[in-house]
Parts: sequence; structure tokens; C-alpha cells
Amino acid sequence: MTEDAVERPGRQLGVAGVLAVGGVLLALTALTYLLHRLPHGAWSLPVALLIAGAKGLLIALFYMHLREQRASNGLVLLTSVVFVAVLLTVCVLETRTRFRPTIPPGPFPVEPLPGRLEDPGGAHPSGPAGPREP
Amino acid sequence: MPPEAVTEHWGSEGARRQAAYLGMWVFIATEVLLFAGLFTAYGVYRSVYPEVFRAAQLTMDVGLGTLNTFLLVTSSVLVALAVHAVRGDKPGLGGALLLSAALLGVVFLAVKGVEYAHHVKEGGLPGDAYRFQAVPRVGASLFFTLYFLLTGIHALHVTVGVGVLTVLGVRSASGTFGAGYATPVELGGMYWHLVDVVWLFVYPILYLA
Amino acid sequence: MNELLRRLFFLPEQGSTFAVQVDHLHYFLLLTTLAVGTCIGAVGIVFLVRYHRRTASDPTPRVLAPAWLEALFIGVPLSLFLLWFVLGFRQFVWVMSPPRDALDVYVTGKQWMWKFTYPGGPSAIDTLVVPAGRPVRLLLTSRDVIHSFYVPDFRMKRDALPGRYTDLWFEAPKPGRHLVLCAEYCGLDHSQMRGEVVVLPPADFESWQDAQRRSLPVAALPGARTPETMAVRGEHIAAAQGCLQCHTVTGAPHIGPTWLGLYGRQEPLEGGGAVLADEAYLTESMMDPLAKVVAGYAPVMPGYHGRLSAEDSGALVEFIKSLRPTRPGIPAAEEPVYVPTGR
Amino acid sequence: MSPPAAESYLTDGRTVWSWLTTHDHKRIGLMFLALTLFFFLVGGVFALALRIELLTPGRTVMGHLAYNRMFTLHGVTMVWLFMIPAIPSAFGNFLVPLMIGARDVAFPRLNLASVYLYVLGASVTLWGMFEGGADTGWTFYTPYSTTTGTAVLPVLLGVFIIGFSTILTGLNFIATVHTLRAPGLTWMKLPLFVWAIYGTSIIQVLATPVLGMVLLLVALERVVGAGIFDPARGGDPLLFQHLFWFYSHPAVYIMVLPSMGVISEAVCAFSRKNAFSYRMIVYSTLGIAFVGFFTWGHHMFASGQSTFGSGAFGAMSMLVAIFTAIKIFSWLGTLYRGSIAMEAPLFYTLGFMFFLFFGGMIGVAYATTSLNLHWHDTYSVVAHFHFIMVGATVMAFLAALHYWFPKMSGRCFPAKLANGAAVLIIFGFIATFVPQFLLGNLGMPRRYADYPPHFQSLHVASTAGASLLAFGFLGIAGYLAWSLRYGAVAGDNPWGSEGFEWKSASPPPTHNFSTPPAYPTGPHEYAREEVPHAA
Repeated sequence: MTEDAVERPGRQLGVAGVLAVGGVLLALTALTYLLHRLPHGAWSLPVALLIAGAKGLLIALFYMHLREQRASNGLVLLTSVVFVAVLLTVCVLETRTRFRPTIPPGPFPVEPLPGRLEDPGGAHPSGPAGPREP
Repeated sequence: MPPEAVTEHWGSEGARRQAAYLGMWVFIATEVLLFAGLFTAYGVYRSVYPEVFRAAQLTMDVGLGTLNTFLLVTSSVLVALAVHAVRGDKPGLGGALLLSAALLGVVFLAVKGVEYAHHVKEGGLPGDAYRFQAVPRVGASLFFTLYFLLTGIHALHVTVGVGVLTVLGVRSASGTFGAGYATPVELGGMYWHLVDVVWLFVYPILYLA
Repeated sequence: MNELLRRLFFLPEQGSTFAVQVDHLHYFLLLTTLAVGTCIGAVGIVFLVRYHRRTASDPTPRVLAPAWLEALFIGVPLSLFLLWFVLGFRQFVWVMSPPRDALDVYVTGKQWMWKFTYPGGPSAIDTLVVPAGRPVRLLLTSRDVIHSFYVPDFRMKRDALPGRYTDLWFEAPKPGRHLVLCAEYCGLDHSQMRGEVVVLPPADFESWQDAQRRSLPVAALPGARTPETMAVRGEHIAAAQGCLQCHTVTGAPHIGPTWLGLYGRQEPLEGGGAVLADEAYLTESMMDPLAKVVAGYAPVMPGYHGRLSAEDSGALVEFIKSLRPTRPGIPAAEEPVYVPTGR
Repeated sequence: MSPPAAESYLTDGRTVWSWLTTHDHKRIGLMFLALTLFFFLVGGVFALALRIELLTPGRTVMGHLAYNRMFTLHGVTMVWLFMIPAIPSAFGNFLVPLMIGARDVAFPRLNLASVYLYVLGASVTLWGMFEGGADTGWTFYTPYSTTTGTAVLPVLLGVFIIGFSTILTGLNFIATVHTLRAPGLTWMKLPLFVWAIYGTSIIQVLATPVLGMVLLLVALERVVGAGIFDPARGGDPLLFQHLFWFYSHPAVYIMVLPSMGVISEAVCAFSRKNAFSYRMIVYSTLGIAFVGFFTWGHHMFASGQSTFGSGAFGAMSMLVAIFTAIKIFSWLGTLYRGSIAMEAPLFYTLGFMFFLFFGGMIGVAYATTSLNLHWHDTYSVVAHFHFIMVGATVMAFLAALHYWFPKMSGRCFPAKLANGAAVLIIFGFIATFVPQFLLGNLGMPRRYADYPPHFQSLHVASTAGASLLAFGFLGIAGYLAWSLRYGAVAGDNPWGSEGFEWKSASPPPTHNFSTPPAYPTGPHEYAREEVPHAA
């Protein structure tokens, strides 16, 4: 009825295409695991997330048929991913830039609050944690 | 009785399909944002307690996690093949593929259960129940709480997904779907892929890096 | 002009250097708002009168906003908003950056009182004494839930977070007294969690602090209540309210648990569990005694909610705190360990 | 009086069962309208109780605990049970399909499910109220909400369930607007109300899941001690505030965007003019929906948030404010050279514009960051968001109720009474909330059961205004109920409006249109053709 309804059935994958994408996915999974066997470093997390992102993109495009569908559907996914990224980034940045004693865990240990009867056990340090390293 | 032109719900088959896809995508967006809060909590606490989180991560069973990742990715491939089969008017094959994907999902849950049993034995439990002596510092209980929340809510989704795939598989095998009516299989497949993609992000942050 | 506008907008006294600055931005903003609001109202009324419907089928022209008008109506407010933001944010950065020579005072909020501790002593409940004309930095924390230290006369508040320090600084130019309120909802008596900032001339402040450090009674400062005087008050209240009919101060159990050494003790509870008899528990037990009954005692105590003010219950807690089996030379450290904090 | 002549959605099936199982968007809209009006009454009673308690310092009629529970229930009821569903779920459901020439919404069964989820969530919340109710404030700030002994769990659970109802409604509208527009009805011809509902739906589906998760975390913390926000385990209470306001700031736009849509329709219909700047209203609607997500930290300037964070959030808040300013400009321009009818909806519209302007400007003042340090968590904030929620949203709700009353019921209401009530409401509003703003300036914090005596005179003024408001609402309820049965039959288009929803009969038949409507122009184009006579 409206222009939104148009699909692009010509872009559906064949069996070979589905299997090829699947092969790439499995290979990328193996790659993530192999990279993990290398020494851990600052780059580990970004690389692992990058590979996860690539896998997610492949699945969304081919297996979830985004490639065959209207751009508006892709826009929905993109918006949600952007908002997650914004929430995550802003919260982390804000936490890191606080007045230092406001950043958890703070300069001294906290007693369990009234109403909370149980001691948190092993999670609780025995002595004062002291100030965070500058 | 009013004329057909004003009583029919959908203007065209195309509009019906697009509404189904769009509705599913919007639903997927809400699912993504449902996990957003947990990922944010993970990001904030990891940036605040980097060493503790690393130490806690090292106690994870990477082998089982990797096994689970392969299970889910393989099941995703099976579901994609199933959608292809149903669209190609081979509902019997599609049904078989969907059911085998569901089976992989069940295996995933079983492996997850084994992992949970390990954590319970070690005391790596969320919040109040935390008793893990190997990583006793402030912040480690947060890691395990987030671990259980992320994997637990994900496992809930897997359970729902297994149910959906089973129903779709049985109905497909009995010939309900076909080239002319593949939308439920496509939507169910999209849901399963979503479950897979969420795991693809949970796996590296909890187990690997 | 300043005074006139301040009264017009019902603003309280300007008790800090920041208050004067921020009030000027306040006037600028409110006056602009009032002026533009009047214009909008006037335009609306003019249109209403000029273009009111005369017949049921008045012809109307098709009018579309020209692009330049749209640009104008985006550009003018936006530049005004950004100007305000720049002005406001400069003040904000200034007021968020304490000067290095500021006098540090530690502030602990707890349900429902403020405690002020000076490095090297003394400490006081509910009354903060500061010198005039000198920047004071408060390091705020909380013993239980989030509180917010708010002094309307300083145009300033900051949340006190459990287990963390937040900071706030001010400089009061002249001596006076200013109300302290809690601005973050913190439970039952949130509205009575009040205190006072007493600004003294610098010389008076020095002598007050010296006197405090030598633990001399301070008659010179009415309203400044030290824990000792609160404990004494608490003893009177305990007698007046009939607390001592059931609770002893000698260590002998009676209808209720004895108060001797009660403070800081782990009390086993009826129905399992234990509770630390801290300020919160003691206060709770006065207000809602049946919530956590100590094992071995009947749940017979009446609630004192509404019969004891926050001050009274605070005084009672202080009285109970003063009843130690063996009085230690120095008070046990129940507060967080104060460590120098970076900026 | 005879009933409306033609067969309509109201007469198609008269049994209760036919209503309970209906898939008709119009009936679902009416059910939401009835439910939200009921909870508006409940929340209003709480509000009056609060105002009475605040007449004098110290105890007036209730103790501190009762007061704390009362303001929590007032907030929860008004925010989640009234404000959020009021315009989108009630009027949106009724009108969006009519406005886009569709037979129904895209997923009618999901639409019905959203009613039942709402009823379930509301029942759980009510159960929580009977259990004594929470005393945390509607914001559920940790660690207070995780440690207080009151019935927080049922309230959390109720709000959690209502969240799903909201998501389903939003999902439905997005799919409907995308796929069910009638032939020839392009995006830039859509009525502005549809745009507003569309923008609202985007916020609903993207923000509500975050609320669901954060409520779940608080509930888990209470039940099993999960400890995500517990400082004793190294958790961060500020993280709760981040996650909560990531939902709750956009939620403010869930409440106010639909009301802007109502006003865009009403101002065109009652001045018989096209929108002065259709394009800018559309773009600003989408702008609010998007940028509204990046400003949440302006609720946390005094919370210990970093100066950097406060600056970034403050600057973004200024950008959101500009979108609202554009809309006010466009509505004023629409009146220019119009033919302005002095009807009740127009009075509410003018009140809306004025209050939205003042409420918005106070919001801009907060975003300057330095002023916020005085005003944060005082009655100034209470006045600010009541200017937006009551002064704007409730005014728009009343405008919508009056404007579309003939559309929904096929009856007219007594115009003189309605105008009188509108004036009473507007003055009652000013008398209630202007004193509260001044109280905030004077330094009165919010959520105070008791206060120092120098605040009393302003509190008395505010309570007096609140009683005026109460009389106004009672009056409206009275004459609208009377009109349902005895009002004059309205005819298809009593206002002579060129809004698309008036292309069908009033009340509309079950299938909405007896002939497929055509859309040669956008909505509210009065100048192109002969103006139709009012009935």
C-alpha cells in the first residue's frame, strides 16, 4: 500500500550463502578464542568486542534479513545500538571524571545499612581500604 | 455490510509483512535496551575495579563458555538454513532444522547449568551469598552478580527461544508453513539470532578479556 | 535593586559569596522570562481580540512561516540559552573547585541528624561553626542513605553519599546564622533533619575552637550542642518519657534490655538474626519498637513516633551512647577513618 | 434526546463481554480513557491530602510515615497510571488510525493485551497501596528504597508490568504509522498529533526497557541482596540514578510530547488555520525524541556527579529547550490572522502555551547548572514539573477531552459551563503552583511533611489554589457525565475542523470509514476550499 511495503526478495541468500556466512561466523568465534590464548593486554577487550560486533553485523544483515528489508528496519536497530553506546560511554566517562573520593569504592569501607542484617561476608575487606592510589 | 475496501485490515500483503518485520525489529530494540542497563553497570564497575574484575574473570571456565558460543552460533546457522528451507517450500526439512537448533539450545542450557553448579560449589554467588575465597576483594561480588544477571537473563531468553523454535519446528514439520506463509518462522528465527548476538557480546566480556 | 529583586522573588538572605553571584544570574533569567512571557501573553490576547471568530465561516488565509522568521526564532532563543549556560557554567565550575586554603570540615549525615567534625577536633551535632571571610570546604558523607546538605542562604546543596566523600565549599562574608536542611528524601523524619550554620567573626571562631578542644563548657554559644550536653538532655527526656520504668542503666535486665553498654552491641533478635545497636537501630526501636525485638523480651514497648522529636530521640541516643560499662579515655572510633583526600 | 442515529462503534455489540474482548482501537482507547481518569481521581485525592497536611507546620492530619507514603503514591499513580498512558494510550489509540485512514492499529490483539497488562500492573500497584504503600518517592532512590521496611516490592512490580503495556502500545503505533497510512497520505501530510504520538512511541520502546531492568535490580537487591547499587559491596548509588533518569527524563517527554500534538491540532482547528510552521513542529518532535535521551544527568547536578558530566548534560538540555521554544512560536503564529473560536479547548490551549513557556524557562534556568544548586529538590522543582505535567499535559488532556468529546460520544457538552470551568482551572493552577515556585526560591525542600514556620503563608496559598482546581475538575466531571446522556447530538463535525479524524462520522462506525478517504492536502488546510459550516 505504501512505499514501506517494498521488499527486495532478490537479495535473499542461497544455501551456499547461508553456509558461507555460517562458516565465517564459526571462524570468527575460533579467532576470538585463539586471541584469548595470547597474552592478555589493553587491546584484548576492544579486539574481542570488535569481532563480536562484526559477527553481530553479519547475523543482522544476512540471517535477520536486514539486507532484504526496508532501511527503516535497520534504522531501528542502529538507534538502539547507538543509545546503548551513549548510555555506556557517558556513564563510564562521568564516573571516571568525578571528585576522586566520590568514585566507588570510596575512601573508607561502609557498614552494611540498617535493615540489612547479614554481613556481606568475603566481599568485605577486613581493614580500612584507604584512599585509592592516585 | 460496508465494502471490502474499508473493512480489510491490511492494504496489501507487502504491508502486512513489513508491519511484522518492523514490529519484530522494534521488539528487538527493546530487548537490546533491556540489556543496556546491565552492560552499563558492567562497564562502570569494570572501569572502577579493573584488577578485581580481571582476577574474577580468570576464575571463569573458558572452555565451557567457548563450547556454548559454538553451540549457539551453530544453532543460528541451522535456523538460517531452516528459514531458507521454509521459504523454498520445504517445511519438513525446515522443521527438522528448527528442532535440531532447539536441541542445541537445550544443550547450551545444560552446559550453563554445569557452570552454575561450579560457581555454587566455589561460592561465586551474587550479592549476599558471595563466599568465594579466591577473589575476596570489594567489587568481586559485583562481577559475580553481573555474571549471574547477564547469563541468567540470557538463559531465560534461551529458554523462551527453545520453546518458540520447538513450536515452530513441530508446526513446520506438520506442513503449516511454506513459501506462501513463512513469516512466523522468519520472526522466530530473528528472535533466536538476537539471543545468539547478545551471547556474542556476553561471552568476551565475562570470559575472555 | 539587588535587595528589591531578592524580596520580590522571595529569595532568602544572601549568606555566601556564591549566593550574590548566582542571584544576579537568577534575576537576569527570571526578568527575561517575565518579559518574554508578558509579550507572549500580550500577543495571544491581541490575536484573540483582533481575530476572534465573527461568523461561522470566516475565510482565513494560508500563512506559512517564512524561512528567515523560523531562523530568527531558532537563533535568538538558542543564543540566549547558550549565553546563560556559559554564564551559569562558569559559576558552577568556580563553586565546584574549592580553594586550596579552605578550612576542611567533615560532615556526616545520618537519619536524621548532621554531625560536623573538625580535623583535630572538636565535633558537634547539628551545628556547624565556621569563621567569616574564610573559605570552608565540607567533605560530606553519610552513615546510611543519601542525604543532601542544603543551606538556602548559601544557594548551595550537595548530596552526602554513603561510603563516599563529596565536597562543597562556601565563604560566608559576615557573621550570622543560617538554616541547614536535608534536601534528599531520607526516610521518616527527613523533614526534621535540620541544622544550623553559625558564622562567627574569625577571632571568635578561633577562641571557640580552642575552648572546644580543651573540652571546656561553652556558654558563649547558645544553640551549639555538644554530645555531652545532648547526653544530659537525653537523661532528662528518658526520665520524663518514662523510659527508665522498663530500661535500666545499671546493667540489670528489666522489662526491656538495659541501656548500659547497649550502644555498639550486636543484639540477637527474636526470630533469628542479629542487629548492631547503632544510632539507626536505637532510633528505629523508639519509633517502631516492634520491628526488631531483641530475643528474650516481650514485644510490649509502645511506639514513640510523634511523641519524640528528632532532637529528643537524638538526645536519647546520645544518652545511651554515654552509658558505657567502662568509660574509655577516648571515644571509640565509630566514624569513618578520616584520610586526607585529593582534589 | 434520541441516541446518535447511525450505527457506530458504540452500538456494535452492547454486552460487557463485547467490550472486554474487543479488538477495536476506539473501544480500547475509551477503556484506557476510563481507567486513566479513575487513576487521575485517585492521584488527585492523594494530592489534596498532601496539600491539607501542608496547611500548617507540624502535624495537621497525618504523621510523617503517612505523608511519605502519600506523596510516593501520588507520584507513582500520576506518573505511571495517569500521565504516561493518558494521552498516547487513550487518545492515541482512538485517533491515530482515524487520522491516517486505517481500519485499526497494526496489531489489535497486542493492543488489547496492553489494556490487560495495564490493569494487571495497576492492580498490583493498588495491592501495594493496601499493603501500606512504599515510602520511597516515585524515584525509588537507592539505598533508601532497598532498605526501607515498607511495601516497595508490589509497587516496583506494578510499575514493571505497566512498562510492558507502554512498550506494546508504542510498538503498535510505530508499526501502524509506518505500514497503515492510507494511499496518498505521505509522511509530510500526517497530522501533527500523529507525529507527536510517533515520537512518543519511539521514546516508549527505547527507554522503558531500561526502567524495567533498573526496577528489577532494585527488587533483586531487596529480595536476594544482589547488591549492584549497595555501597557496602562497592556498588554505586549514582549508577542507579543514571539508569533511572535515562528512562525518567525521556519519560517526561512521553508525557509532554503527546500533549504538544493535541495542542497542534486544537490550535489549528479553533483558529481555522494551517499550522504556521508544520515542518518545524515535525522536526522538533523528532529532535525532542532523540536529544531528550542525552540530557538525563541534569537531574544529578547536586548529587556528586562530575563537573564534566554536569556541563555536558547542561549543554544538551539547552538544545532540548530550543525545540520546545520553536513549537511555542509556531502555535502563536498559527493564531495570526485566524478565525479564533472562544471554545473551552482553545482556553486550555492558551493556558497550555503560557504554562509550558514558564515551566520550560524554569527548566532552562536549571540547565545553567549554577542556579540548579539552589533549586534542586526544592518546591521550585515541584512547581517546575507541575507546570509541565499539570499546566501543560493536564491542560492538553482537558483540551483533548473537550475537542474530541463529540467525536467519541457523538454529543456536545454545555459550552458556557465548559468555558467557566476552563477559567477556574487556569486560575486555580496559577494559585496552586506559583506559590510553590516562590517556596522553592525561599528554600523549602520537597518531600517535607513538616516545615519551619516561615514557609507557611505560601503553603496556605497553594492549598487554597488546589481546592479551586479540585472544584474545577469536579465541575468538568459533572457536566461531561451529564452530556454523555443528555448532551445535544453533535453531528459529524461540530467544530468544522479539517483534521483528518473528522473525515469519518462522529461517533465513527466500527470500520471507521464508510468510503475510503482521500488525502489531496495536508491536515487543517482551511484556505483552499469553501469552509464548511459548523453544525
